[in-house]
Amino acid sequence: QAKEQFFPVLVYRTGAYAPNGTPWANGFIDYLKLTNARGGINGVKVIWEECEFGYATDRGVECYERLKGKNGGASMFQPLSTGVTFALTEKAPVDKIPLITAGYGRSESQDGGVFKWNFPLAGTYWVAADVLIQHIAKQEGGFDKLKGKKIALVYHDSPFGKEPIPLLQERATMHGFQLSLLPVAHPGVEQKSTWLQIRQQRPDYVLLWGWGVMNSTAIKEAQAVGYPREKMYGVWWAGAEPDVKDVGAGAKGYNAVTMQHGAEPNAAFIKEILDKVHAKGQGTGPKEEVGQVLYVRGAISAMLAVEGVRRAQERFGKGKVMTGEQVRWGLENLELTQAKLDALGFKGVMRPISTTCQDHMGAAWARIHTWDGSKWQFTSDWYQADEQIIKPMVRAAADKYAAEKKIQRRTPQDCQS
Amino acid sequence: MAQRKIGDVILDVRNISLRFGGVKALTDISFDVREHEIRAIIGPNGAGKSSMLNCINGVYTPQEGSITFRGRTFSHMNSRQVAEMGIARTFQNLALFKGMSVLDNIMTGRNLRIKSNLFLQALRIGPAEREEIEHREVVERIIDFLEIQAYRKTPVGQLPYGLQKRVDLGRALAMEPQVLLLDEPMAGMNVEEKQDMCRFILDVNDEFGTTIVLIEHDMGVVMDISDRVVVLDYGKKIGDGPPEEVRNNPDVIRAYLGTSH
Amino acid sequence: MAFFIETVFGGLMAGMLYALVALGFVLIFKASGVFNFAQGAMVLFAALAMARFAEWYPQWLGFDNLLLANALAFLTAAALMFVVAWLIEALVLRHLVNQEGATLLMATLGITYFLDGLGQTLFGSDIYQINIGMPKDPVFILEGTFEGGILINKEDLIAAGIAAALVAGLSLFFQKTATGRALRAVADDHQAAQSIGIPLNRIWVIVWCVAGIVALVAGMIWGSKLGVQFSLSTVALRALPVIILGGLTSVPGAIVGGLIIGVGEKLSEVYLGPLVGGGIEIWFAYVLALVFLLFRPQGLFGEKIIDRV
Amino acid sequence: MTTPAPVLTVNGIEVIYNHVILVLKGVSLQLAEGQIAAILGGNGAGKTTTLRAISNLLKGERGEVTKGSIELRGERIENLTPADLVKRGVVQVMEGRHCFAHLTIEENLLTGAYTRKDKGEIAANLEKVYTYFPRLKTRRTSQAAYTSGGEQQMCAIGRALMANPSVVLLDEPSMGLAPQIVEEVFEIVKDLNQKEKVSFLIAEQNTNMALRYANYGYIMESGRIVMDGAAEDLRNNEDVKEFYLGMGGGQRKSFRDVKSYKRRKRWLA
Amino acid sequence: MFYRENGQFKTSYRDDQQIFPIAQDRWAILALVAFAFVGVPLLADEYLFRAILIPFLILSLAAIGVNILVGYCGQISLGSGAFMAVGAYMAYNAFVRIEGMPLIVALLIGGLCATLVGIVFGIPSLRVKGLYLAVATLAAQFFADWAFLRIGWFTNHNPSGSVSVSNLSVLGWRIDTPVEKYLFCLGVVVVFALLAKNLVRSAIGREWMAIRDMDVAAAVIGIRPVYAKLSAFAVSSFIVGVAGALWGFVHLGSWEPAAFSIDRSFQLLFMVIIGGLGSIMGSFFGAAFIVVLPIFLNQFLPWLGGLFGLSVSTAAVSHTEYMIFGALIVWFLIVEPHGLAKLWSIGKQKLRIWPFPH
Ligand SMILES: Nc1ncnc2c1ncn2[C@@H]1O[C@H](COP(=O)(O)OP(=O)(O)OP(=O)(O)O)[C@@H](O)[C@H]1O
Ligand SMILES: Nc1ncnc2c1ncn2[C@@H]1O[C@H](COP(=O)(O)OP(=O)(O)OP(=O)(O)O)[C@@H](O)[C@H]1O
Ligand SMILES: [Mg+2]
Ligand SMILES: [Mg+2]
Repeated sequence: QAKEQFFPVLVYRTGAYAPNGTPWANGFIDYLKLTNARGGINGVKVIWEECEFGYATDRGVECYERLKGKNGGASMFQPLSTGVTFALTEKAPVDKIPLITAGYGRSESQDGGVFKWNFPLAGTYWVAADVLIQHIAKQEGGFDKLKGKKIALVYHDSPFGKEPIPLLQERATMHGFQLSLLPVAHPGVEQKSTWLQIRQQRPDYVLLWGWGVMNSTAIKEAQAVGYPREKMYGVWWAGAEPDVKDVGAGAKGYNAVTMQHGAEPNAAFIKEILDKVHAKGQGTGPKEEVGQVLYVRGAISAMLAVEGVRRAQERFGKGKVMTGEQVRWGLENLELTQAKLDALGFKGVMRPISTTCQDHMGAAWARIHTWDGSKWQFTSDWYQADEQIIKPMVRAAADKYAAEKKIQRRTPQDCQS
Repeated sequence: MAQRKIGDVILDVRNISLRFGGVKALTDISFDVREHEIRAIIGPNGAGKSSMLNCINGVYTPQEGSITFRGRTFSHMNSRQVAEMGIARTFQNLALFKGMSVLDNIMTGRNLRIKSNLFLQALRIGPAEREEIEHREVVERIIDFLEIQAYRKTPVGQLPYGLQKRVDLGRALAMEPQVLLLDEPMAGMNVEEKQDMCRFILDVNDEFGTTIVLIEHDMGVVMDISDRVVVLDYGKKIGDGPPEEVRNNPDVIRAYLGTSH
Repeated sequence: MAFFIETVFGGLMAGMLYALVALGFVLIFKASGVFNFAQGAMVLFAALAMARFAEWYPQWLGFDNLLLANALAFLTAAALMFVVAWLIEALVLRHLVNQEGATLLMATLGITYFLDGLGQTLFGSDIYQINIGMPKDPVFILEGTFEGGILINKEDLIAAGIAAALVAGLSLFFQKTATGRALRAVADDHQAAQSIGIPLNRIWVIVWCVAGIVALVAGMIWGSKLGVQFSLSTVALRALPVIILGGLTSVPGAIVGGLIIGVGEKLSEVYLGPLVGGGIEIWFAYVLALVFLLFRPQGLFGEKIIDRV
Repeated sequence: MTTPAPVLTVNGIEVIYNHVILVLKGVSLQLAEGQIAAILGGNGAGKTTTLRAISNLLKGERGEVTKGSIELRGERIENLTPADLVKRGVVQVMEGRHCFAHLTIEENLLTGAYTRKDKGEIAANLEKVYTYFPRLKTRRTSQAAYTSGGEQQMCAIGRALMANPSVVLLDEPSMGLAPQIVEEVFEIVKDLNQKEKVSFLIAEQNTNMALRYANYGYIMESGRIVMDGAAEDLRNNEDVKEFYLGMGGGQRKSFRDVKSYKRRKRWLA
Repeated sequence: MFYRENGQFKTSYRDDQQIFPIAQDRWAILALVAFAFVGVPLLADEYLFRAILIPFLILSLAAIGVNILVGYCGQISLGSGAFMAVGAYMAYNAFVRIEGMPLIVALLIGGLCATLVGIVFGIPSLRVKGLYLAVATLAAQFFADWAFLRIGWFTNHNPSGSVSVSNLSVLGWRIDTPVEKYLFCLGVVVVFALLAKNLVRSAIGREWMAIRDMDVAAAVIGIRPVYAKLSAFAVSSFIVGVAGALWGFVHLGSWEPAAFSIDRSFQLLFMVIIGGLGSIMGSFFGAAFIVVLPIFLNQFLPWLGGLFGLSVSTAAVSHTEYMIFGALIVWFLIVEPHGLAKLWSIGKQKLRIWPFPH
């Protein structure tokens, strides 16, 4: 019997967020194809099935239920929406399936002591927010220069958009800048009054915590009220091609934080995908999209999952099919060193990631990239989020969750299992 | 046939005027209705007959005038009060509850008398169920009386026009009213059916002693069954009296009957 | 003060754009008594068609002229909307003559799903651009009087002009012509209208076609502002309080309603929003409409609700 | 007497509502050119259904003709739309008024002329309708919903006349009209019939009136034609006299004297 | 031939007033309920429970609530999502803020709060009608969306605005596994469906329908529009609120306001219209149609494609699913504008006169 590791893939290729969901899904699948082309995970072939959920939580849950038991059981899930992440956080421990929420989901789930099954690998919204403030401070010439500055947060009015608020508030009190909160209702096509307010308040910086069409709308409105795009910083999910593509030159100068990667047309693994997958006519999406921001993000998400399985095999038997529980261990003990990353073709794309029982995030690094009118360019160095700030916040939030749910913190023995 | 005793004035309409913008639907109308009598209102189209009933009913509020019912005087009544006092009516342009069955339509006529509250009705135990059955018995009697047994469960929307008229009457009867206002109950019926309808009206009048106010265009019917007739024309009263007298009133002949009658 | 003026102005402009979408609803409701849930989907469908054809024509025919491409795309999209109208009549409405409002509403919902699916199948689900050469950058006026001047958006101004022209034309059409009267008759009573020889089929095709063109214009303008993608269909929700406020059956009502809602919601968001945490404009628009309704249950210009026994 | 050619021929039609309710069970009738035919029958006999079948208005009621054929001057018309029929001169006045509630009386009348183009003719026709029904003229600017029942009935009839029809299907024209107006309506029918050769098919409950003006009559019961004949003959038929004219024994019976247990005449067992 | 009521004579009005006067129907329904309680737990798998049966049951309940308002009382509501949200969030607050709060009581509290909100937003119905009223209910919807995001108290000051519950139990019976959840929902739904059915066939139900069909005439026979409309709003939002609480507590476990967005409101309205306005049974049909059909299509289309050797992309499947779903809605409406329930009763009618066609 062929050995097959099953990867369910929740996608949204339709609906309001399809322009963003599609490239992510294509990158994810292409990387899985590449993995098989490379000979699988120590000989174990990867198989997958897509389930379209249109960014709707209940359909996402249905997909999860449908796929979780298929083909010998799901190795992991990537919920790909904050709403679904919340819902699955309740279900995954029961089903013993790990959740990877690379760069999204709930920030406190970094705390593996409480969130045993959640893996916000490579960064959370708090990391992103923290790095943004660091970058702005640097632009201004130091944290002390932030005093009295005005920063506006234009955010998607949903748990996704609200995630960074506690951290930004923390930073605001620390440095004495003024944070104004401007929510935008789903899906974000109506922002006129938001931007009128921005024109009135004239904040020094605008942080854009949007998703989907909200981002391009925001940039267009900024243009319409004459707010300089150079002073606008998007979140990880507001800094990809679909966000600026149809604004074109009008978006020139717009920045976004990106946890680790950006658009990576020259990365080795991208070349390999073009070579081993697309050249064989097996590419999932159009060729032009390969290497774009969201595509790369999908691919990295797939890579993290694959490496989780590989790591698990190291403990539970190379060349074997891993259960969800075993993959969870793998994800908890990831050790993606620079060398390993380079070997996988991610040289220059990202920094090492290593997780522990306590820390399910594994890295807290990010950079800023800027739209130059036709493509995304890195315009900053690496920043590391400030542990001093984030750690206590994570701890407090996780404790609150544990108390509500009557969950005991994991013991050191449990961490071994 | 039991001899009906026509009693005192039960409903007294005084100086009613009703206007809609520029349209004077009723101008200074007064008439009275005695207990147990059959009082007809006739008049050409648009004379204001239906509007008169609507005023009595509380559907329209007249600008001037008052209505006295059993000694209580109102300048405006609200529909609920009117119903509670025992005035029921039927409608010219069928106003049945289209989506409901015949049985349910007539049952709505009993709603005023239902005592049990929402919770008891939801649980449908004890008093609620007993009450439902009591009222159902009354309604079944009405259904028998009107000879519409076969259509009990049919949605009224599907019934032919004539039967709908009967259901409309049934619904009003279910209220066990003291005064029954009938707006052209026999329109769209042939002679045979009109006879049936007359029989129902007369029976109600005889057996329950219900006072009846009747609008009708069929002069045969009006002449035969009514005790007194009011004639309206362009919102004004042009005649009032026993059928024979009205029939010979030249104003009435000119305005309404035409020469052939 | 300058800011207040700016806000009011922004509201007026937004209001005109709502009015444009609202117009589509009103047309169909007025002419057939159907509350056309699919209006949003039609806006999206038309905009997608326009965006994609404008992209494809130069490729297919090998020319490079924005104006020509847009003109051709507009005509093609209009033709497509005509086909859609015709199909809707032949496949749906014709079979639902004389049915209740709820049923027809539900049918338009079916159409919504269908158009959403079809649009994305034919034209893709990515984000597309309509470039009709609208000026994007703001101008400032009265810079002498107010500090920073008053910001005016040329794009909005042009869009509002187009909307106003469209609405004016259509209201004339409805009030003055025999066809307009026939449309209102159809809305009152399908069967009676049929019985006196009003050809329901043709009337419906015409109306849906006009609504389709209105949707196309709305889609073109909104699309040029926002980019063409799925969320465009949600502008329909913003148009709802507008038609309710203006009156479901009134073309001028769509405009006035649009302006009131536009200004009302912007002012509320800007002045009240910060007090309660912001994001109130959507529900505020609905509450505003509701307040008006309490005084005039048929909307400002709607036909009186007939209530008679 | 030579009967003129039939304009309208109904051949054994069956009508089913809602796929299950069989209402007409093989109805055949004819309307001769330039004549007036009456369909009589009790409530629910199927008169309205017959007229709807002819004018193709059944679909909206979820009914369909499942058998038989309908011809207009020799042409099959089952598959035409109501609008096509109006163009061919066939107009129905629907039972229960059906005025356009939000339109004024005058607008109602004008929509009736939808199929016509000539402005002058339309205006003339409007005047004609107003002379037929002066009451309408006084109420011309009221919304139809706010006119009295009788006024609406006049409006519906007037509206049909605005189409300049050659065949009119009248469904209970007398319903709700004052006696004088009933007479007038029938006079108008006669007038149009004689002067303009308009043919009428009238479903009526007012048997007396109908038989007085019609040339030919059909009596319907439970979805079948149970009797037909020249109006004259029907008027003198004893059964018809008793049950439709209320003149059993040659004398009109008082409505007060109807017995409580009365056997009804049924042609069908 | 076998489906007939002949020979079944009703000797009392009580018999005639049963919910299912025909014996065959009665037995069939009893058997169905028994099967739902006993048979289904033995047969169905986890996926069926969690992804289909539980959502189906809860949404059926919500649809019953909406049907009372829209179908029976004729007041168009596009705010059902809001009432569900109120139910869910208030039940949540009762549950987490009061120590030892029993689940059932929390659900009922959720329902009662929804009732209050329902009545408040029902007040405009006294003046505003039809589609115009929809705007009042939409105001409720958008206001609720906003309030639950913006007002920290509702979410127990959870910064993200998302809340979750766990450790559900009723009288010591822990509700953990899908089967338990299913049985719990089933119990609630059966009870509420029965109560709702009782209401709609009682005096109050007749008042609602009377108001729906012709409000002026209803007033003339003594029905108070105020009472009838507001009681419909109250009962409807109570049921919808409980359904909302179940949706949050039992189905999702953790939720954000988006779970009760306007899409949910529309979805419920569609269920009611497709199922049949003014039919309790129809609410179930409608819920089944709207819940199950898309899922079915989503799985069936790739399978169908597979038969012909096509590998259909997810996006294409999804788009086709939209188109087929839309087309089916239209098709059903053309076949029977009064919804699946009516189709069902016509079917029964045909069966009754079978083998004769009419
Ligand atoms: N839309 C419908 N759906 C179902 N049954 C109908 C429908 N319309 C009419 N019927 C039934 O068809 C039969 C004939 O009705 P029709 O209206 O043709 O009678 P009619 O002779 O015109 O009676 P009336 O004198 O009362 O107008 C009646 O039994 C009626 O219940
Ligand atoms: N709500 C209203 N708004 C405006 N005008 C009205 C209204 N109700 C009635 N009218 C007008 O008042 C006049 C009297 O109408 P009403 O219905 O009382 O007449 P009627 O005597 O019942 O006539 P018919 O015998 O034709 O039924 C009519 O001219 C009618 O148009
Ligand atoms: Mg009248
Ligand atoms: Mg009839």
